[in-house]
Amino acid sequence: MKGWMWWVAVFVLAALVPLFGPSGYVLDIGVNIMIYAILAYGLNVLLGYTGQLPLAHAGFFGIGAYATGILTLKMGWSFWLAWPVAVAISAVAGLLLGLVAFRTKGDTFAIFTLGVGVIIMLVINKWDALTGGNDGLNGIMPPAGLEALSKSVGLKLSGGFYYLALISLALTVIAVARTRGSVFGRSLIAIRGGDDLARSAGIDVYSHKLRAMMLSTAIAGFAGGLYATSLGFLGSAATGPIQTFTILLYLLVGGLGTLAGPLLGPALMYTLAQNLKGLQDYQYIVFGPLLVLLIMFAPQGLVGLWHRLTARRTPPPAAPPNQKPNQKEVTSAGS
Amino acid sequence: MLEVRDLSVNYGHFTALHAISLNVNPGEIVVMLGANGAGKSTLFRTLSGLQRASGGSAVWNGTPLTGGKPEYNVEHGVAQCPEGRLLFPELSVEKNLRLGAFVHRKDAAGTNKELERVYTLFPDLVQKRNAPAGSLSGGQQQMVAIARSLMARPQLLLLDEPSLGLAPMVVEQVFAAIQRVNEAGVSVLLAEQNAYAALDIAHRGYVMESGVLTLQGTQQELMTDDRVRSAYLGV
Amino acid sequence: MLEVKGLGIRFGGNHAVQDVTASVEAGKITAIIGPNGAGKSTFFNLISGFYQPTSGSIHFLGQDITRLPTHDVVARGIARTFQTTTIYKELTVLDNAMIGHRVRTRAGLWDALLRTGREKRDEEESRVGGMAALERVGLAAQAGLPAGALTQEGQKRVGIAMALSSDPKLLLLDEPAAGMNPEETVNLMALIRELVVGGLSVALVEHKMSLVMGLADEILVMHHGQKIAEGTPAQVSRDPAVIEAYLGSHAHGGQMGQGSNGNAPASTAVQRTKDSNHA
Amino acid sequence: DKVVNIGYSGPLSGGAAFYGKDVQSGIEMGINDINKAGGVTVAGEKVTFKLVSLDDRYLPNETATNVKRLTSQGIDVIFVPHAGGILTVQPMTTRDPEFLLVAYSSEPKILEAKNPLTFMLPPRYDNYLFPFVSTQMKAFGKKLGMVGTTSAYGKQWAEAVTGEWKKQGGTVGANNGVDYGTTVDYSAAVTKALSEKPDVLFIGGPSQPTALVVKAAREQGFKGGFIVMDQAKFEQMDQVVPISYLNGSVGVLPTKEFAGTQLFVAQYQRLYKKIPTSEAALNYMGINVLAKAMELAGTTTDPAKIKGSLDAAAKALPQSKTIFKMKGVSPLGHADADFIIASVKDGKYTKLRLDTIYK
Amino acid sequence: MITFLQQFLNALALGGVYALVALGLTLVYGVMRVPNFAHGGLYMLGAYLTYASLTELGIGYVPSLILAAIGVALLAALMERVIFYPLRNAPHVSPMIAAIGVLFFLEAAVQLIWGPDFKQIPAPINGIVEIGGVILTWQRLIIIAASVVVVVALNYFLKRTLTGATIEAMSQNREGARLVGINTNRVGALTFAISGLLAAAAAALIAPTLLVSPSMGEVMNLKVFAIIILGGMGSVPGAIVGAFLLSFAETFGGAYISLDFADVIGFAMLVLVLAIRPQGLFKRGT
Ligand SMILES: Nc1ncnc2c1ncn2[C@@H]1O[C@H](COP(=O)(O)OP(=O)(O)OP(=O)(O)O)[C@@H](O)[C@H]1O
Ligand SMILES: Nc1ncnc2c1ncn2[C@@H]1O[C@H](COP(=O)(O)OP(=O)(O)OP(=O)(O)O)[C@@H](O)[C@H]1O
Ligand SMILES: [Mg+2]
Ligand SMILES: [Mg+2]
Repeated sequence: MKGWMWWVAVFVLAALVPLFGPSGYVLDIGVNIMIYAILAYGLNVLLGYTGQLPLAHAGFFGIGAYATGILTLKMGWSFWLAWPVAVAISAVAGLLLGLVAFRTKGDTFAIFTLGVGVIIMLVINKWDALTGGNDGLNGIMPPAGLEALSKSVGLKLSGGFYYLALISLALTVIAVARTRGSVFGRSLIAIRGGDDLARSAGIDVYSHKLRAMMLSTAIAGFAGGLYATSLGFLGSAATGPIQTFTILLYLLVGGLGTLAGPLLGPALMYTLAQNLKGLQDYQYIVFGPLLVLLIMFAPQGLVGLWHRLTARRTPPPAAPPNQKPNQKEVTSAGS
Repeated sequence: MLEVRDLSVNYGHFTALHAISLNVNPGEIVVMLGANGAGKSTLFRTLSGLQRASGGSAVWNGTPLTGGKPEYNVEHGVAQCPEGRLLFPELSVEKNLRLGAFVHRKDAAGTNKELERVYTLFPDLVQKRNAPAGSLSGGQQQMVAIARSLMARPQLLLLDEPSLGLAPMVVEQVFAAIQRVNEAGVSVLLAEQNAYAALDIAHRGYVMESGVLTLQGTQQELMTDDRVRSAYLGV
Repeated sequence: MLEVKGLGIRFGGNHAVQDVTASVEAGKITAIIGPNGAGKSTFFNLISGFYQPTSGSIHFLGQDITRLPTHDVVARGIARTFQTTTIYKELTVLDNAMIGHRVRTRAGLWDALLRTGREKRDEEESRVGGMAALERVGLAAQAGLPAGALTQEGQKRVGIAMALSSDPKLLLLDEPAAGMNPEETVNLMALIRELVVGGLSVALVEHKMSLVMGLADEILVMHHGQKIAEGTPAQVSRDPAVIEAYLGSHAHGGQMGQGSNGNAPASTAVQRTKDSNHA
Repeated sequence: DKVVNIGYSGPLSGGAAFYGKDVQSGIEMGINDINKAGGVTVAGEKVTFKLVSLDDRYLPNETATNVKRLTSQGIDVIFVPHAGGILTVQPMTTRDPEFLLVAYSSEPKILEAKNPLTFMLPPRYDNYLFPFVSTQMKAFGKKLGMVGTTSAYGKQWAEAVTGEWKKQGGTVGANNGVDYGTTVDYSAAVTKALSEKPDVLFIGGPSQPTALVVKAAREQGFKGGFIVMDQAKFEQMDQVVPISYLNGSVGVLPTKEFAGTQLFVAQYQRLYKKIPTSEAALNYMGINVLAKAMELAGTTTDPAKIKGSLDAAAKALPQSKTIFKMKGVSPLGHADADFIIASVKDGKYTKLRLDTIYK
Repeated sequence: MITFLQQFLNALALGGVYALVALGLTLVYGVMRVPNFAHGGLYMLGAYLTYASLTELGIGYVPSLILAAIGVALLAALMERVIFYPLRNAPHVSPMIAAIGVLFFLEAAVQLIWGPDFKQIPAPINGIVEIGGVILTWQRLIIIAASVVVVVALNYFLKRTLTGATIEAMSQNREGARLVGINTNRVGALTFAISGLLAAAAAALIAPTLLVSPSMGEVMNLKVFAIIILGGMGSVPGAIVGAFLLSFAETFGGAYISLDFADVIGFAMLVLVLAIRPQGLFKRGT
């Protein structure tokens, strides 16, 4: 099967799920996985393709979510207007961070953005007048018309949210796939291989990084808007470093720099975490080591594991033509 | 003496060395010629222990070298100046060199003496002694790499393309130094693209192609061999 | 085509390049030689915008490029390779070459997202440009292989292809023949000559005198960050300052430039019968 | 016999786990007591209970997911012990399927939402304001310093106590609230508050950090009194600092000091090896009221009917299950429990008489 | 003025706390380049082991500290062996996420064994020192002194001893280190052991001034990472300067700007410093 056919199959299957009348819980899990997947796609643009580790990702998720929440709740905007504006705000915020942060490289960049991530969370947490501070924002409404639309096709609101998330995810996958396969995307990959090399190849590293950052944070804000409307409540905890690390973990388990990884990782890990809840006090005793084992034995993530397994079934690749073994006997020189 | 018997090395499915056998006698300089990708570095890395062998043996004066433990090999007198230099880029040149004498850590006086020796060999390094090794020019780094392998005061010195990136005059000095080291009783195995210079100081040599040894002989024999002359001496 | 005036840079107290005034002429091969640490690579880094000079100016085709960022320098037509081979080992050979073509394309993020006509045109153009570069270095047949699977020499060629696919007017090569055996060096020389015939100008740093003497139209000699001589190979190899600082007994160029010196034991001296062939 | 599942979503791991566990222990102990006594009879059927707990790490979105999971398992009563989670899931109570939300948080917004299916357990904190303020102002003086926690609840408390203190004629210093959850060292905040030479300090957050604030203040030579917000429990604070440090404080009377709670306290200590707090006690009562309400309503599955019987159930709660006296449940679903405050004198807890009760 | 001095001492004591915890991390992150997010977990475990030795074994404070330090050191060495060593060639984020897995595990295990409630370790030396109206507890004095001693010792160890040089060498080029005869397995485990030792000792020293809980490491983690980046990776004096900078920013920012935003001020300073000096305050030397 060709790559894109897999994707069509996955999305068609996923679209069929609500028709079997699953419980609100199952749909909710689906929506959560998809929100995390969108976030992971955003992170993948920077980390997987461009090779930069931004640890403020959840902060931009928060900016998107709070922008949506504030615009709809306090300004009375329609969600359908607030959402794209929130995406734009996240992208601009990403640009502003990038302008400064990309002066640093490597670990310093990571920690720099971690600092910014903490600041974003703290500001959201402390700015009572705007964000509701510790109380959070409560009562964000579902998108106008979503409930009616869902009812008209015989679904509950949760089914409507599920489809909204599914469409959002599909858009994200298309956007990321297009970026990856483009002239621009190849330049990002070049930057991943090292700033200096990319520079010498004539790539404007700084501007490419900035644009990658904007795409990444726009996607995070996109996920944030979806989160705000589907949950109806916003608290600052979901915008901090712990959330960033959770997404990072999902992405790593799925497979860095791959197109399927950001979906597979959340799907597996979120479902796993839900199921481990039954273990109560033992859930992290199991989850922690499981995570370590996954990282150690599937270092390229699930996608890498899949490639390894499928590769094993095909015969080993023949040695490159210039390396034919030559079994001549050792002869003596000069004779 | 170094005895290599049927040594094979694989990288995954790819076999880089096909059961090669060779030896280096005490006090000899042996040169290993071969095109790019022939497997010279693989051989050197295996002898120094950085690379595990997948078959065969390599024994230095009764010490097996194929255990995949470079620290063990260097303890037993086998030091390597590796391809890619493998320096400690953020440590000073002098620290790099002193660490080269790690196996003689109990013998500070000997290390200091050796340090003086390598500084006279590479006077360029003297003024760079406190600079981070990574800030040096390519050739200067190569000098540090060679000097560091000498600091271990080995009995068997493995030099993987030591002349890489060195100015002609320095190359001469390096080869002269190799010869001096050798005259002091150290056996040397040398891989070189610079076949002329290498054959010049070598006693014997081998030619490697695609992971097998195709030719061996004394210095004179190799120098006059047509195949060697056309492929490696550019005649 | 390239003019450098009073160029200098210091790292802390170290004057790596100091007051260098020189020029590279169009359609020629200019070699830069000098002892290790003379400042040759740094000189290249200054020209290509990797380092910002602390003094002096650089003009290319009449325009001041002194403080331009690297990608702008490349866009103006100066491409380079590195002293140690640096390419994208995990990408295909063709991808490497196509990355080099980026500077000639304009498609950005929006084009990627909307799959605009420009995106499609630029992608096609990159492919054509990349393949053309691969053909020039003789790697067209290996286009689909991961670059890391190639030999050292092949990887060096990939690096050159990457530089070529940016359509440069001037190519800077830093020790292109390092680690190559004589046969391969000769092939490389042929390749460089072909490129020059095709209209490219080349500046290169190299320690292999056979290559330098056999290839260069002009030689520039650096020592302690300064230019100490320049001229044709014949002039330079007779220059006592150059002999003292760099060439040593190789004033006449070795067979492969790097024979052993006069200190070597007499028993081996007889082998150097061909030493002065190229001088 | 029928087994009815009761849901619980609270923090069982992470920084707030101790709190989530305290709440959980109260519900659990209540359920065990009911089951040991043979359960309750609902519509002629013997009913026992089972607690289904899910960790939400204090995150509202996790609470929402947990609640959906619990309701999809047919659970009709769910306990949630934090305001964020409660506010998030309140709109879900009346969506399909309906459930009764037992809210353990004194956040007034929970009542303001006028949600028909919420049962809020803790007393409203504004009851404490007047007696706390008047007692301390009389005993120590008219200047109040502020070092409360900066949680949502803490900030409301701080605002309310400021208002009350001023109303009674005192002056209030700058607010030096710090986050009791993340602060490593309270000295800086305390130093700043003490620089204004207050007579009384308002403090409070989780008990143990609160005790550290007391410690920092006493070590820096503070001799005045403390107003301790109701989230902090004296019985836990005196485990951390010498009780003498607490002299001159007013706060909530430790559960064990209530009359008639000895049985509960002894039993709890045997089971959980620690002192029961009002967290455990109120939730213990909550589950008992709930069971009684099911009995009275004759259903275990109709949240609206159960809610309707809560008031009667609270009034009918047997003495043996009563830790704090319950007067009933308001129409908005707020438990009207008696509360008793205490001051600490010479290392002893003294019950304070209350003159006015605010509702 | 007294208030100012008091705040100054508060900041000094807090800086000592940060410095002690940050030092172990500098070693593994700054020197070995392993972003060990489990460091906070080791610190937390150190506190619990101290607590357990004191209450359950009933031994004195100093023996408890030693016992905890040894226990955590062994665990850290084990961690290096089974997790970080196999991941040495993986991309940076892999060991980072693995470390977070370890942190999850440690927190859950500790909560399971000792429960989620706060624990308190009594201070070995009680009482306060008062100098001209300014007050400092003995425990805090000990912390400040200990941090200075540990810094000096660690710096000496890294810069002046051969073992120290081997740690740095190994972190920069593992193959190169093996080539000169360094047993990198042993050095790697040793480095982690030392960092674990420092984390546990820090915890034992600090715990009496605060509360012991399973999540106590999380708060510390971010701050100490910020500190060692602030100071410049791998620079031991940098780490201590970073620690005191952060504590002073938090304390005085809290005192003179807003306590509510004290944490923001600390991180804002980090961001500011890095924006101006991307390499941190102290460039890594030799
Ligand atoms: N780590 C590795 N993984 C896979 N293949 C490798 C690896 N290292 C080397 N090879 C392959 O093994 C073969 C021998 O390589 P080696 O480096 O030993 O050659 P060499 O003779 O030293 O060449 P050069 O002159 O370029 O240094 C080459 O084909 C190379 O591509
Ligand atoms: N980034 C840097 N920081 C500090 N010093 C540097 C830096 N780059 C180069 N140098 C110093 O500048 C001098 C010139 O180095 P450069 O690399 O230009 O030499 P080179 O002529 O290319 O030598 P080689 O032939 O050995 O490659 C050297 O002494 C080197 O140590
Ligand atoms: Mg090699
Ligand atoms: Mg150079």
